[in-house]
Amino acid sequence: MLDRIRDWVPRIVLAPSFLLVLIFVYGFIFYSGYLSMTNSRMFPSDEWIGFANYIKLFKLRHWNTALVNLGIFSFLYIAISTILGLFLAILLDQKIRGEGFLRPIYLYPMALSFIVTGIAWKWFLDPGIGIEATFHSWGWESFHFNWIKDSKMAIYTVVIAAVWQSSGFVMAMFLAGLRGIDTEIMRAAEMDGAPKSLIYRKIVIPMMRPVFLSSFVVLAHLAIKAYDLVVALTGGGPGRATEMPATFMYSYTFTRNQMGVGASSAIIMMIMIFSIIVPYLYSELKSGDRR
Amino acid sequence: MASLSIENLYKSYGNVEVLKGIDLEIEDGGFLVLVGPSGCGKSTLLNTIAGLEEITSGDIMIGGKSVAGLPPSKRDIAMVFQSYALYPNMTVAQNISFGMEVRKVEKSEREAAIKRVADMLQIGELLNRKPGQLSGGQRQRVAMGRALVRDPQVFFFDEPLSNLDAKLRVDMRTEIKRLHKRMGTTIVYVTHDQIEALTLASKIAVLKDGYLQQFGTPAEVYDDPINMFVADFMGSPSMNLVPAVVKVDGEATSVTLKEAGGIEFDLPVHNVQGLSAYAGKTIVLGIRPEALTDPHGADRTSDQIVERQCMVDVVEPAGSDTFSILHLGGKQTIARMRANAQVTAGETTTFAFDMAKAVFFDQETTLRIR
Amino acid sequence: MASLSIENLYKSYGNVEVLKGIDLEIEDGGFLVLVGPSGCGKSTLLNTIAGLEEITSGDIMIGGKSVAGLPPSKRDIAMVFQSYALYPNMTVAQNISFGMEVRKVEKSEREAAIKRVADMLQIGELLNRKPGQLSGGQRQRVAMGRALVRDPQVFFFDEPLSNLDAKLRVDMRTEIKRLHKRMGTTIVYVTHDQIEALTLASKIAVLKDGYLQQFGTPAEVYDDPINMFVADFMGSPSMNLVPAVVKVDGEATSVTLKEAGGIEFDLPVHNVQGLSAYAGKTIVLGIRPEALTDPHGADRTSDQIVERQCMVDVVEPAGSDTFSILHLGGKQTIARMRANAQVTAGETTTFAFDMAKAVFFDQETTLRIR
Amino acid sequence: DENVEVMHWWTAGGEAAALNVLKENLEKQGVNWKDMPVAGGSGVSAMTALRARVTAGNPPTAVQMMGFNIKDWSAQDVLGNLNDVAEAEGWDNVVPPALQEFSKHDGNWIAAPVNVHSTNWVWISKKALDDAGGKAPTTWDELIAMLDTMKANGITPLAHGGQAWQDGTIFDSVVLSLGDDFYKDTMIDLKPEALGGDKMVEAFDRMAKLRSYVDDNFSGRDWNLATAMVINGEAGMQIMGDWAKGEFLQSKKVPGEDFVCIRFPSTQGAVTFNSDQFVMFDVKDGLAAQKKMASAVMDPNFQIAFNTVKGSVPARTDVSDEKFDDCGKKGMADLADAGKTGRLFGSMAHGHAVPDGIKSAIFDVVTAHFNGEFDSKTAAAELVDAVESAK
Amino acid sequence: MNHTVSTSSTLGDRLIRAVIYAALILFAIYYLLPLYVMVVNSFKPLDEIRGGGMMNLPQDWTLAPWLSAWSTAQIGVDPTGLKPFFFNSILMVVPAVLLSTMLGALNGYVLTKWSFKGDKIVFGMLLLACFIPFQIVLIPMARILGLLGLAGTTPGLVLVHTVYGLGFTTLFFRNYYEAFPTELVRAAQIDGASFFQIFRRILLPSSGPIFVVTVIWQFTNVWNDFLFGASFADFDSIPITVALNNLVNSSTGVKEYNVHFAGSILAALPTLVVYIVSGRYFVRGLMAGSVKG
Ligand SMILES: Nc1ncnc2c1ncn2[C@@H]1O[C@H](COP(=O)(O)OP(=O)(O)OP(=O)(O)O)[C@@H](O)[C@H]1O
Ligand SMILES: Nc1ncnc2c1ncn2[C@@H]1O[C@H](COP(=O)(O)OP(=O)(O)OP(=O)(O)O)[C@@H](O)[C@H]1O
Ligand SMILES: [Mg+2]
Ligand SMILES: [Mg+2]
Repeated sequence: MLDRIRDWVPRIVLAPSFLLVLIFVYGFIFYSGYLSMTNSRMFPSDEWIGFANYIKLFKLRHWNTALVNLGIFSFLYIAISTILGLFLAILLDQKIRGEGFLRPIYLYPMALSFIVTGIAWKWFLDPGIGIEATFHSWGWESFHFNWIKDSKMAIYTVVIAAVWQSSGFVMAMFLAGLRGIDTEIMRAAEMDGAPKSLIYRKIVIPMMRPVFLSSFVVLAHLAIKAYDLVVALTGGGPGRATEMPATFMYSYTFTRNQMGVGASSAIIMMIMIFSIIVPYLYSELKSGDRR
Repeated sequence: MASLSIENLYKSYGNVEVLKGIDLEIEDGGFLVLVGPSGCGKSTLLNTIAGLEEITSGDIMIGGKSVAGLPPSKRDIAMVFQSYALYPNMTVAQNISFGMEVRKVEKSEREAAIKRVADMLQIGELLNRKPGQLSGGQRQRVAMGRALVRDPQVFFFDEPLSNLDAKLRVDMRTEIKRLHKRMGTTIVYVTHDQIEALTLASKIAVLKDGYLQQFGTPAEVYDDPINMFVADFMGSPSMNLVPAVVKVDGEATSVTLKEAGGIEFDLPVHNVQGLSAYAGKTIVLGIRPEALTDPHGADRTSDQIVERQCMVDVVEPAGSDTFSILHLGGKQTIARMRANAQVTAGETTTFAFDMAKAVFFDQETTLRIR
Repeated sequence: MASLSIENLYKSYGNVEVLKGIDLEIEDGGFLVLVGPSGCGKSTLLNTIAGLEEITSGDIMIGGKSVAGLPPSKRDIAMVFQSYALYPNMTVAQNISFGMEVRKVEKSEREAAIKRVADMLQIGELLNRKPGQLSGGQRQRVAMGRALVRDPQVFFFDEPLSNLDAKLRVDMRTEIKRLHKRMGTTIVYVTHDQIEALTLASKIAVLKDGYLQQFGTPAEVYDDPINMFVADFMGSPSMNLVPAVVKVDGEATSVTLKEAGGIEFDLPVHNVQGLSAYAGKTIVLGIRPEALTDPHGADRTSDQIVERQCMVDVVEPAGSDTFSILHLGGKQTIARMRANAQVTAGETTTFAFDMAKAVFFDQETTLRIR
Repeated sequence: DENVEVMHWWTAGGEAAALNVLKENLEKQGVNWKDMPVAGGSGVSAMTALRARVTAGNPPTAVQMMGFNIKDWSAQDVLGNLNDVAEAEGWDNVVPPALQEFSKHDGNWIAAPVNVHSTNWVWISKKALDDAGGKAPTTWDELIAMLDTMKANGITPLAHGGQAWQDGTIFDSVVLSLGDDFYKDTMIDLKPEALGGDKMVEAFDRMAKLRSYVDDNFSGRDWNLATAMVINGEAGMQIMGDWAKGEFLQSKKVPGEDFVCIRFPSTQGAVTFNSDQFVMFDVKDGLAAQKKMASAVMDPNFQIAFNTVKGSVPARTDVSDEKFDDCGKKGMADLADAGKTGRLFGSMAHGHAVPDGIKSAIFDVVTAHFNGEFDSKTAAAELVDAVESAK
Repeated sequence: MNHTVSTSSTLGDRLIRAVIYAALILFAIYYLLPLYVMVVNSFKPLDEIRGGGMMNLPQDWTLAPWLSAWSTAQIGVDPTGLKPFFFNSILMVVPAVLLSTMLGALNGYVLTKWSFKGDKIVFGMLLLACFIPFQIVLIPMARILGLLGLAGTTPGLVLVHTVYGLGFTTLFFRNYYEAFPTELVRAAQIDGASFFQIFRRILLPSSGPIFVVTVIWQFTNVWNDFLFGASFADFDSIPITVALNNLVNSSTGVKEYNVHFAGSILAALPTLVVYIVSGRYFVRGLMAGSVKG
């Protein structure tokens, strides 16, 4: 009998976490799915209206803007953060003298929340008081940088700030990956006569595949949660040019009292996220079968 | 193909001195094996010759020319790494041809070269696999292949067989020997396996703590060890090193041993002049397991076989041989007997000592007494 | 101390069958060695006996009692792991005493036990170090110490020596043998080193792909292999397996071999009745390297020594022996000769075949012909 | 010990200090003030937090709220009842009916109004005005003439921050300037024919015109930075609610000397307003404290103390204006007049004309148009759709 | 005859290194600029900021904004500064980080060393939880907190942060323990150690690097959270981010930018300290497991 219980200990240990997640994540997703089919406005309601919210949702211009923005933003954000992180990691890996000093500089933005840095970035990017004005006051009159005020370009300023925040973290992950590479492989390549650039391009970077995947998970997680960033930086503007699904969902659920539509946008967003993450997870867990 | 010579080489990491004045020279087409216990500096020496590590002082010459300041790619060498260091993301064929690609060799030429080494190493069917899909022995061959497509002045092997199991090891060893014979390229080879060292080398360098202990042919190192360290290190099972007392009786010199049973016996010694200076003192007698055997197994060509009775402590039949463990001079001593020699643990048996193969060392300096 | 028996054991991981009906039995105080190529299921078998893996079907009995369903800690066993598995954050002393601590043994008693094994293994000065500060051999001894403080029914060793260098390996092997003699505890020992298997075992089990190939004493397995796999696998260098044609001439049976130089010669065979059925057919002749030697080195007690001329391909002096590689029946064949045998690569020399030690296999079934 | 937990978004600077008067007042009566400030987005975060609190069954005692938010919450049946205090203190008589519209639900008092902001103000730099002729504009054409002159004088004529509610604030005034009825039909009654009509196209044309006087960097700018532009003389004027006055006063500017406040041209006599109220929730204990708080909010002394700081005017009309400055006095008078003449309208931009969902929908269109995504015709058409789908 | 050899001293190499250093320094500037803006302006009087020139050093250095932000600025009706909220945050962050980290460690331990049928699915589900947008959980979470009687309390916030941190902590520990030799666990099993003894005595002492990574990650996320803090905190459990937001985002009050910047830096100080102090171990920790696939 006691042995039986012992056999179950691992499962019992895992159970609380599993239950918590089951309720607080999957239960809530399910609940949102339910809400998205009801006529909920300010508070949840029981009135079943089928897919009406979804139909309404896709008729909303701003929802489409939000989806397009999410696409642009997450692609650029993930791509640039990854490339920049990798690039910095490679540079730092060249036996750099002040590495211990530079690393925290690259890394620290991850420690700040956008509530904190939002104002600084907003100022910094504002043509009237920020970098443009500063350059003007230094006599470089032709300098122009007013993306944050330009509906077409504003989304890219969100990218700039987001990349600023997390590329250092990605750098750390890649640096760890680079440090983990067997030095003999580098030596073998050196012996083959390959120049540094080729060694990285042909050998080192392909070996970083697991790091690419891990950083993708972290960045995707952050991209989805870009809410604070957008609110702090542009407030969704100019106009609604930087609307994102997260801000859209928030405003429909909490300020416009259209909880049903908000929930349906949440569900669409979850579907999009899961359709990217689940295949990754699957391959990850599958390859975990080696032993 | 080129000769290699190393002059008074020093190498430090920070203030840790790893190589302390190494002098070596290997002729064109020679096979130099570096041996020594773990951490003695073998890989470091190899890396400095290859140009992968900077040296602190001294000089390295390949083909008579100093290579000081040349990067590895300019030294015209090829290397097989201990961990193989295969590029995990490339196929076997790509691994082999990467160096040529870098050197912008024509595609057709590259393919011919790949085919040549693939045939030589019998890895033709593996060419499209990735290293992750290969067994240890196959990886080893690919790593060799990568070195062999080149036609360098010198080949370097850093413990290339240490990850293989015994059977594959023997096969690969023979393969390397044959390759060397065929291509005639100078080879520098690191190992801590004595058998490998002895079978492959034209010259062996024994290192310890960054000092060169002995440098010579395998036979010199095995039969004529310069000190106790070399004697003990080379050979497996290693040489028995037994304290004994020198007895000089006119012309005749002999050494007295104490056996486990409490019996003392003498062993006559010929042609070791140096011993007379130690009359009455304790020295160390070195005798290899194969020179201490059952009378039937003793070398019929030797003229110094002496038979003595000893107590057997443990018997280890090992298929091809039977090892008997006895106690001489208070030390555990191994005798290698024929597979079907009749010995029983705990009983006294007759052993044949081949004194022609015995060597003697000073207890203090550990140096050979000649 | 207890006997161990395994009955018709099956073990699958998912739908991969790893162990396929293993039957073994080792008497109280016996020394069972499991050998087999990498991935054949040795560790899996050990783990199932230890209770670290569940079995799919079959039964395991320790001391005559089934241990089905018992957790490892209740099976009263001790184990030394291949990688030592020392707890990196604990000192040597803590490593050794952890099991007792867990079992709430008194402090004084624990200390006495630590002292006892530390003395036995000569690791007294290491007790306060962490595993990271130990050399390979020292770690190995600590791992043994951890097992030895217990007084279990059975000891398990999973390739305990595979990470050591050759010299240390020989020492540790002897140490284990002596320990077993002293304590008399039943031991199950995994290795893929044949010498270890042959020297240590009272019984050897040869595994391949999850099947038990042969189970018997070291002598049986070495001299009387049941099939080509066992013949090839046991012994180092391994047995030469050479295609030969059977010739039956009335009472006299012989086998015909082709030599590299193109010469054919016959070798007479006695007392192998089964061969007559193969008259005119090709079978495989198995002859161990030590049974194929220079005439001076041949076993004087054997009555079936046959001398023949063969071409030597490669010569590998290996200190204690000299290996000659020749080609018989199109296969590379190794002969082990005395260290100072006079052979030269590329020349023809006389070899002594000890036909009393020769064995024969069916080419198709790979089974022994008796 | 009695407690009130108050949720509000007057979190920093003068307004929070002004609220402290209320706190101290209550503490004198033995009522503990538990402060629960949630700033951000004019109460958006606070409303979210409130939603969470109510859902958790843990509502605060009183919550700062505005306009239709109050109505939304009234409908949820989670509010308290202040009838006895209101009756005892005669609130019905001193609070303008347009405010009572929000403070009462089903005839019951549920909230205590703190202030009235009017939003159709224009703040002009005196210097810029003098440079442009010195006469404050009273009609659309005069406004345009003045803005043109300012432009010619090399300053930014109109200081503005491109945030939806600021765009909406201008829009309120522009619509109102096209007639009281038009404002009522479109912003309050949401009549589709008016929303999509020619007059609405004209309103959008006027927005576009105003847009042309705004500098390039307007988007995302906080309102106070826009005000600062007027204060610094970088810009000529700003269209903003009366809270902008606080910024002028903070910079030691004197009404009439350094800046002038006028009603948006063509809206003289009418007032669009918003009003902060403390809505009382249905709490199990602390009812007495809740009532004490309501009473304290309506205390004329508090109303004066608070509103002089805040720039707004008292929510009760029986308060003396002597402590108020020129603009304040004018505001109080305007409010009283508009109340009498029926020209007091809830501000759309500040949630006093339509529910938040519709307000946001209107913002969407106004902002899109202001940023040049629509022309005026399309904007008017879009407005009809947006309002319809948000209903 | 003896001469020192140095292989990396050619002109081309020097040039390349110069370019590398230049690039690294340029990026360092990019990363430091916003912080520079914040620091510089936090030392200026408000008038100087209004005057423009945000990149200029203060002409008139003042500590007043810092003192104000810390202890006297108006955060709601009380002029308390950020000080009391700082401690609220500490009270919330410490247990939340410890709990989620410990649970993550246990989960990682079970998932790698005690695998059972279906463990992959459990892990997959835990991992997917990293990607839930927090906006959708507010209302149902509020309801559940209410039912549990945790609404508006610090323990309630701890629960929320623990739940939504589990995915990442489990991921980190699983990847780390995957590389941890299973034989050690087996050895301990044979030594008779129980499930928890093995965890506590064998795995935990070797988990230093991954603890650093996990704690940094969790600490940062929890400390910086605003949404949950604003929604689920009560007047006596308001975390510092909400207070900071109250300071910075007041709607119609006068904006004291210098105080805002000082407050922002104060609010970020603990996370900054955590990064800088343990950043050294951070890369090492990542190396030790969490980034491998
Ligand atoms: N980068 C380094 N910094 C400091 N010491 C080093 C460095 N690399 C090697 N060493 C030290 O130099 C000594 C020689 O190392 P080396 O790798 O040459 O040994 P080895 O003979 O190849 O040993 P093994 O047989 O174990 O491979 C060792 O004591 C090692 O600790
Ligand atoms: N958890 C597992 N799941 C699936 N297959 C496994 C698992 N563990 C082992 N195997 C497979 O079972 C077979 C036997 O493995 P085992 O570890 O027993 O080999 P071994 O004989 O000990 O080899 P080695 O000498 O390399 O240690 C191998 O093919 C291995 O791939
Ligand atoms: Mg080495
Ligand atoms: Mg194994």
